Amino acid sequence: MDSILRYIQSYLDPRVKVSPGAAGNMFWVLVYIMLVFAGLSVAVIAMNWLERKILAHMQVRLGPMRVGPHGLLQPIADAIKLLLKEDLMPAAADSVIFWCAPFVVVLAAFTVFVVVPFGPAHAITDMNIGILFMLGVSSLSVLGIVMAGWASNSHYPLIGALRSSAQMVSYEIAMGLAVISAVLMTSLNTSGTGTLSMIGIVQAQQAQGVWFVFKFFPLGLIAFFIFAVSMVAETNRAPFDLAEAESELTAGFHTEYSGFRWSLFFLAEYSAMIAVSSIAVTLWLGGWLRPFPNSLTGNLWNLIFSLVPGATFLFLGALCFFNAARMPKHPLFRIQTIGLAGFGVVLALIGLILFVPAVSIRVQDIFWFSAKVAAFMYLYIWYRGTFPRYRFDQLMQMGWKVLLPMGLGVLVLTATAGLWPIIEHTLWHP
Amino acid sequence: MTDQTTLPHLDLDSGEKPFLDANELVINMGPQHPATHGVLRVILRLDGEKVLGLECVIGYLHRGVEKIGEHRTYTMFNPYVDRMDYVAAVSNGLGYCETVEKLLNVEAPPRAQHVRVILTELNRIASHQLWLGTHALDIGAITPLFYTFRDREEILKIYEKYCGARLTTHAFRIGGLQYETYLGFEKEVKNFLNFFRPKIDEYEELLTTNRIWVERTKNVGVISGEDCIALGVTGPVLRASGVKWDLRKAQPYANYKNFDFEIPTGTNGDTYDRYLVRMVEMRQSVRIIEQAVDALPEGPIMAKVPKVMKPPAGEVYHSIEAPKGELGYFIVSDGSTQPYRVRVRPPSFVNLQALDKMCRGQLVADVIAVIGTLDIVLGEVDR
Amino acid sequence: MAPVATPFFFYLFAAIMLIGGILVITRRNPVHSAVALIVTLLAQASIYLMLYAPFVAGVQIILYAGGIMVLFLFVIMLVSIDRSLRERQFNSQWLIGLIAALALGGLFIAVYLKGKNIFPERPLSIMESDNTQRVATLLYGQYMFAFEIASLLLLVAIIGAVVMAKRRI
Amino acid sequence: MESLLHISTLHYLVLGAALFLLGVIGVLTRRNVVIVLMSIELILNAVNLNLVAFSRMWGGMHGQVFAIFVITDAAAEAAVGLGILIAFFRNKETVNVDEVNLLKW
Repeated sequence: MDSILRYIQSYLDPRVKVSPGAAGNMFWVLVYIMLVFAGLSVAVIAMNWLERKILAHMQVRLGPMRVGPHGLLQPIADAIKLLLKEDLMPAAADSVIFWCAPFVVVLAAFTVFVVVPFGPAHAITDMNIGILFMLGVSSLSVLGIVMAGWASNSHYPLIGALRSSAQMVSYEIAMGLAVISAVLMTSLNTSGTGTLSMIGIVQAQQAQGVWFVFKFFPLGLIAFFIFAVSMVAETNRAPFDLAEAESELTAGFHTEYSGFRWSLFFLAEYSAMIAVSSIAVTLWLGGWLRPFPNSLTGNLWNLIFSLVPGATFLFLGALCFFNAARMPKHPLFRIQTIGLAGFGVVLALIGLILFVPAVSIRVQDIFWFSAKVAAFMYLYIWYRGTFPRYRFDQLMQMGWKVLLPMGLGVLVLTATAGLWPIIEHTLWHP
Repeated sequence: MTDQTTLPHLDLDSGEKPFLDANELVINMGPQHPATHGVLRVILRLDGEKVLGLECVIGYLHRGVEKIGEHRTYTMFNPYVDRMDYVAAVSNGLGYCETVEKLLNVEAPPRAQHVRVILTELNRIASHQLWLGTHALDIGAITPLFYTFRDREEILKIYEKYCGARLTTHAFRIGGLQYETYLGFEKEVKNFLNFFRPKIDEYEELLTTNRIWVERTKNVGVISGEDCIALGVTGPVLRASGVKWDLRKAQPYANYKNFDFEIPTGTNGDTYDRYLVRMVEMRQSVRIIEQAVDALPEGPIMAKVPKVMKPPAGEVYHSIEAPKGELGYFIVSDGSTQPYRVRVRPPSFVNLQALDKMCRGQLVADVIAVIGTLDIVLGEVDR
Repeated sequence: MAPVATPFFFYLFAAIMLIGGILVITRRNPVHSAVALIVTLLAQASIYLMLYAPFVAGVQIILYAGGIMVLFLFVIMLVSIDRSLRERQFNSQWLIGLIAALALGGLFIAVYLKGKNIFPERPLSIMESDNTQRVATLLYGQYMFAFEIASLLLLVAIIGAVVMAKRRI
Repeated sequence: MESLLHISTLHYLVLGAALFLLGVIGVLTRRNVVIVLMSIELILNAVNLNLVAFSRMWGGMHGQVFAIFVITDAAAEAAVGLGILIAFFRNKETVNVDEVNLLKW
């Protein structure tokens, strides 16, 4: 019993600076898996609510307002509705594959998070092939989409599946090229080769003192741009949501799905969005690093930046209180007001806990990482509110004729820029 | 009989081409499809994603409006015409009232004419707003829809205040107006104009220079001016193809000749030009309304019209420029209280004929865009 | 990190691979075969991980499961399979083929029984942590020429596939 | 029992051989070209498994590098094979391997 406790506590030692997977601590690996997946589910639920609210406010409407204060409980109501719905399967569908497809998509979207580094010690594990693993596993979701479209045995899903898989396969190439140019940058300032490990990539940015998006300006920025475009295409979101173009193909590959299995597709779509955003954050935006980790150093700056997470939550809590105070003073609104105020209290409490130095030190990496990912999530919503939809041939043209050559060019130029000292040396001193 | 009822299936042994090499794939779009604006059914013949040709199947919303007209008195039929193009009900009413007035040989008094112009032009704006919202939604931009509906609401409020109805207004009567304008009508209309002018810029900001929007609409659904005339296409579609033909100028009715406005025309005849033409038309409508409100004369609102209308036997055709194109009424009178025959020339129905011509050789996604840009209302197509 | 419970995972993945392989060659519907093959490939990627070859495992997932198998599924969907479902699944010389294959199997068994001792189990310290780097060094160093030839091969394959599959060039 | 629980190179080789056999059986007995191509993939994978196992046995990286080359080959083979299959299907409307017995038509 004692040894078990010691085994558990050994990882909590602040001197441990590696992920539980790398430390070989199975207990904490399991804990982290559960934490990550629970956090992911909460994030998807929150994203659902935020998307509807933000999109609504962009479009001069209110969005969900009825279920809970400001519609806060709407996603939960939706989830319950989906779970209670009848699970239909078309008579002519291929039952085994129809049954498997949503699980394949969800598995692919969730497994990716095994290597996502929320902090130097906050990843389930650190893999030597981290980024390759992420790209590979997320590309498996194409299989699920193709299976779903084919197994439905219906025209619209099949066309939708063919469209979306063609789209995902083609944009994967541009995406891969952009990723490689970022991986190339990790090999600079080191004696040997670079690294594919997600944690290693962030550490390389820390060591080089610059986020890769600003490295070799504007090369890093262009690579980041290529990735940012193709990650939207990769997740089949607006303006590249042709596979689900409601005005053309009703709902694309999941037209025949309903209830629980449809909600799995939904879950997978949103967690895939979070996954690709975390790749972008890790590769170009310095992962868990706080802003200016190298230039604004010293105890004072450390203290100021360690206060940001708590302050953010306090601010959110205050926002809740403000809105609770603005609620109509009518007995019918009493429960809603109390609920909103209670939500504010919870947020404020989290904020206060985050002010505790011991907690703040351990958690601020996660905060910065999540904040950066959240910015990407906001971008996704913003795109959806602003852009019309591309046509299929224009989409393919953009992938193959614009992003792919750009990616190749950036790759070559990055390599050249990285080797420039050597090239220069040979040029002037042959 | 048995041969008729079996479904056609892909019989590989009889030498029929299989899916992969099939030159044609027939897809049925509608009548229940989010993008066909009501109950239009389009049978598409496709080669992969390319449209080889298409056929429209209409009649799902047929209510026999013309036939009903033969069994109602002239006054009683007036509200029915509102139900044809329910998006531009006021224009329909104007056309009908003017036609019967022509038959009766009466003319509405100037004040009535001015109010008619104001309400009809407001209606043109409302119709174009609805078109813009749904068209953009079809192409994938969801936000303009909410913007246009927000602003269209203000127009509907004016209607509601004027005649109690928002959509199918029945605003005009044969010989003039039923109601005098309400107190503060001019002010409210002017307020709306001031409110609305920057809103057009807002719509344009979202779309006009949006790269994706331009790529999706430029050179899509191109139709030449000659083809338009040959097919009888009218309205903004015709003008976008470069033909300067607007009945408000060509055969001025009401008192449009007193107002100063321009007719926008396009050059390419593609979806983008049609979009631009309609945007300018909204601005021109604002201009017309402004002049009409400023010059709103005092006086009676109803001409001398007999209680029981018995127009002299004969026939009359009169057309106006509805938001969607030339809206014509052909009425044959046999001297009784009911028309012998009412025939409507609806712009949507005639414009819809151009769909096949505009879509050939384009992609499936373009068909959606072209249906949107034609601005059809199925209530009017099927009547 | 040392692998845990090696025998358990080995037998698990081996069983998945073999069952998947059997399904590949026995299913009537090619889509089912393809799905079984994907399962086999993924199990094999796990086996690579157990063999301290994470880079090969990653390539296996990204290329085989994510690339080649998607191609297979695409083609299966394009060629209508309705007819082939109703047909005989095995060709006329299936018996001879089976006997020949089993003879080959017998040969394998004989070889492995006899030569058991030439495959020693040497506990080697291949570090997992720099596997990718070492593969890269070899690939871009010693095997540079082979690497270039492989890229040429891929180019030829791309052009060949396009020429074959396009209806009108 | 001890030899079963102690996973040595031989275990991987036997697994590879079994996979190879399955592939050979598939190639030799199936009619459907798609499944024949998939069986070839099985064979290539069996080879890869052996290569990686040997690489582990000798402690070098050459086997793994070779496995990567084999995967490249497999991709090229699948692309060309499926291209031929589509051309074939378009002309003969069949995917059966034993109907490809004409040199021209």
